[in-house]
Amino acid sequence: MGVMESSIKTSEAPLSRDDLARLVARDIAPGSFVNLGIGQPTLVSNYLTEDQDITLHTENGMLGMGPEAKGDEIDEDLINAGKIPVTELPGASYFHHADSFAMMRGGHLDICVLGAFQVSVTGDLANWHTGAPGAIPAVGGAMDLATGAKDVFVMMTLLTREGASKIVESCTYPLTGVGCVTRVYTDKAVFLTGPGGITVRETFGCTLEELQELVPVPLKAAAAA
Amino acid sequence: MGVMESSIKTSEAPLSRDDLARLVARDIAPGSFVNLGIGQPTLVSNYLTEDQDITLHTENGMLGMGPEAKGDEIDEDLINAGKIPVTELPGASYFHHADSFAMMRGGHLDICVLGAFQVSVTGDLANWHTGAPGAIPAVGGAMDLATGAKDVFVMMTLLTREGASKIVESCTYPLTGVGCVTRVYTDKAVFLTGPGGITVRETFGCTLEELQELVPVPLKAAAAA
Amino acid sequence: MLNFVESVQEAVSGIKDGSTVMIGGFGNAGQPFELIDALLDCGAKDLTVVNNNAGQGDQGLALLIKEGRVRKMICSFPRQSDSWHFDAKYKAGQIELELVPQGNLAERIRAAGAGIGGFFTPTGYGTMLAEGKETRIIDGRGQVFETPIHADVALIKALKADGKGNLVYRKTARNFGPIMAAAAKHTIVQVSEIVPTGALDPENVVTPGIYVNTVVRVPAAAGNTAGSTTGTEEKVA
Amino acid sequence: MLNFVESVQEAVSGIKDGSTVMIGGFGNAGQPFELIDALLDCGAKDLTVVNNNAGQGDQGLALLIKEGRVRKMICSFPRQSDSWHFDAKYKAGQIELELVPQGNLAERIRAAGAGIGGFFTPTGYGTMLAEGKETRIIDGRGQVFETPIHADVALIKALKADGKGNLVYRKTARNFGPIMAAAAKHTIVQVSEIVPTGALDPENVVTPGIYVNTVVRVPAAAGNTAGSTTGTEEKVA
Repeated sequence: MGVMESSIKTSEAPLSRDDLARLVARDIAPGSFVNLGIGQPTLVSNYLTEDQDITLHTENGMLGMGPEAKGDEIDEDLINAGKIPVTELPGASYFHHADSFAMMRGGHLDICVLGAFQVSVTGDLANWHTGAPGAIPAVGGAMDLATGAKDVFVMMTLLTREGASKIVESCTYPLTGVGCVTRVYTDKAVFLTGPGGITVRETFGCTLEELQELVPVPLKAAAAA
Repeated sequence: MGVMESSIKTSEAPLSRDDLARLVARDIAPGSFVNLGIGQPTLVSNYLTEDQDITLHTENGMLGMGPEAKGDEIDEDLINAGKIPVTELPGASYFHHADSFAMMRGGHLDICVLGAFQVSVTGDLANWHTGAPGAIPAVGGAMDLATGAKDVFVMMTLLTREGASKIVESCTYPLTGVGCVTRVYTDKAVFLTGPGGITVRETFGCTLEELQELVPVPLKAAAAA
Repeated sequence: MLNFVESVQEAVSGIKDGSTVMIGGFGNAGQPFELIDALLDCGAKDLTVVNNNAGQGDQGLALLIKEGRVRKMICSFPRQSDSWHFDAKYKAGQIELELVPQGNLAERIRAAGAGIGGFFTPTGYGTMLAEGKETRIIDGRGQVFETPIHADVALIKALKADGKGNLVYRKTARNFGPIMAAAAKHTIVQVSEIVPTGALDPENVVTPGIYVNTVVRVPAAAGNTAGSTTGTEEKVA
Repeated sequence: MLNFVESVQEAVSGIKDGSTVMIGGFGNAGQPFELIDALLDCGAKDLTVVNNNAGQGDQGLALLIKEGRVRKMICSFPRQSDSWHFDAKYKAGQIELELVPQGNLAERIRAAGAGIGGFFTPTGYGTMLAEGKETRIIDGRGQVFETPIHADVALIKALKADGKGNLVYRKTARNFGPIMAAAAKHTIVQVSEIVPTGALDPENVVTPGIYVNTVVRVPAAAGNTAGSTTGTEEKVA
């Protein structure tokens, strides 16, 4: 398992959840239409700037979603996919569920950001079901987002609580989508997936060699952008 | 080819186009959603009464279509499927083409009324194309209406200009739909089609025996309603 | 035929044992709670219910499930922090679950209303939710064949109806309402307000009255936003 | 990315030879005449055009066909009393025709925008328009497999756009606009009016700006209803 060293960017320390959210936000191209998954991905919205002019989609039927509603703003008819009350920005629109998912499935969203249990070297995603005996499966819109968005960004810690890598040769959890992930943002590194396998764009608080010790698939540095 | 005589209704003379339209209008159940095809079927709208509360659909994206627009009412953005300017009634709604045809194809229209070249004993309809060499085919919404409406009424003269019956054993013109016609209104008789073949509900200006002379398929009187 | 009725009890009185019932709503937005309560009261059983979730807390659909009226759930997200009634029935083997990705759920409901016999979609390809289903490669992508979901009855909530049964909704409470109205043989709608025919702009009608059979007015409860907004859908972080 | 441009010439300048171009409109309602004229002027050729008809009289699409720019028409109703340019090209074998029942045309366009790989429909079953197509019996009804129609470019007309590209239409001029906007890689819209972002009620937006790439304002000509209403679609009486 050889590591090709190169001059990729690194930082002093692993990224906090907020730092990671800030990084993802910075990487979203101006004018994009974006769906942020429930949980950690939702943090990204805190770091989007007005200049970026990002339009947020929520799969329960809205484009132009604003920040979480507070106090008097709370309206039970205006919630996001996580069922949290949100607000409406100027230029918003509402539509029914089939139109909303047609938007996702028809390839119109530029980016969706999702959490994950595992991502494989070929970009397979597992994020909906542990497959444990007795676990009640629930999928929501995860498969539609994973399959439909132009780019699928994953945000997760690199390691499980037990220290196992979530970047794997082949997913052991049930799949959400096949070959759909384009980037993986973790606390220790940003990975790019593509036809040439998985590459490392930058590392946080570790060298590529140290990262390779943690990840059971061959890593190489991404070609400079 | 035996004819079962019975006490079906008859009239003194064949029906005029307007009388036929009046008869079709009278047969439409109150509260129905109806699409009237281009040409002779359009006449039916002249004889619908307010009491009937019929809602007219036009496949270019409207429910609640009113009468033809005249003078100042003419608006180039408000036309019917025949591209004739029409008016809007209170309670109308507009929708796009996929929603409009979903309405037709999903079985939501109670009745459509269409013209025809031929109708077969099993309810096959031919009304869109002569199939003549060199003829440019054009189908519009005919197949969607024929296949989608709960009831398909045909309005036509019984005979071609050459005196051939348009009720046939099997259509020689290209089909619009298979087994879709439920009733045929002609100047000489009203025919019902169904699993038991074709039956005659009433005749106009002829007896069932005289009608049988004109039509090359075995006729019998419909069971009294 | 369109009917305006005086009570939710009357609205649901025709629902028979063994029916497939679609219920609108996503979270509390658009949930026809009063119609669901009436369905509980009317006693219909052996139901197949189509909803995005499988009930929450001790209200609405969760109670229908608790009382054993639901034979089968078709939904995308049954497991929530407060879906204890479904969880218990499921673990006891007393309820059948057809788990459907949310976009397939929406598209299959839409297909039923639009007269589509079935369609191919990339969603779910290569996953356990496509096991046993027909697949094919179209333009280089694996796709799964999905079939329409028809229903006997839809229970939905809208903001306003006019005299023709035309409906408008409010914000994200629109969600499944329009497609369920089209997919069911009989659509029952609870609205906050009934307005005269002609009062809705024809450009803005969302559900044309052709899809509506029974309308009942249920005034919006004042201040019922309290407790309605517990975020309970949990995904991986 | 959304662009507001100053002229119809600029709006269509990126259309390449060999493109598939969807053109909205049914009759004159919703026809983006000025965009079509600009397409004629820009010289793009070898086009596949998707429209309900195949041009009428001596204007718009009819002129594109006359000038030999259209290699293939995908439409439901090419033959009209004044479709002489199409008729001549067709009879001379100089244009290809894919004739599609109007509902299949609409549903196939919708399928492209919605990411559907194909669908089964009863429309056309047992007719010459289903010849050579896959069929199957579903729930006792014969059905035909139909595939999505994608496009490189859509040219459509709406009433108003806001700063986000959200669109509203007017009466039956809505027709193919919303589904073509979703089915094309690049959607170009001519509108009568551009309004500030926030001026359109989010409940009433028909085409969300996500489907719109280029907007150009073309003021509605005063009194251009004259001569626009010749009923020319002829079916059997």
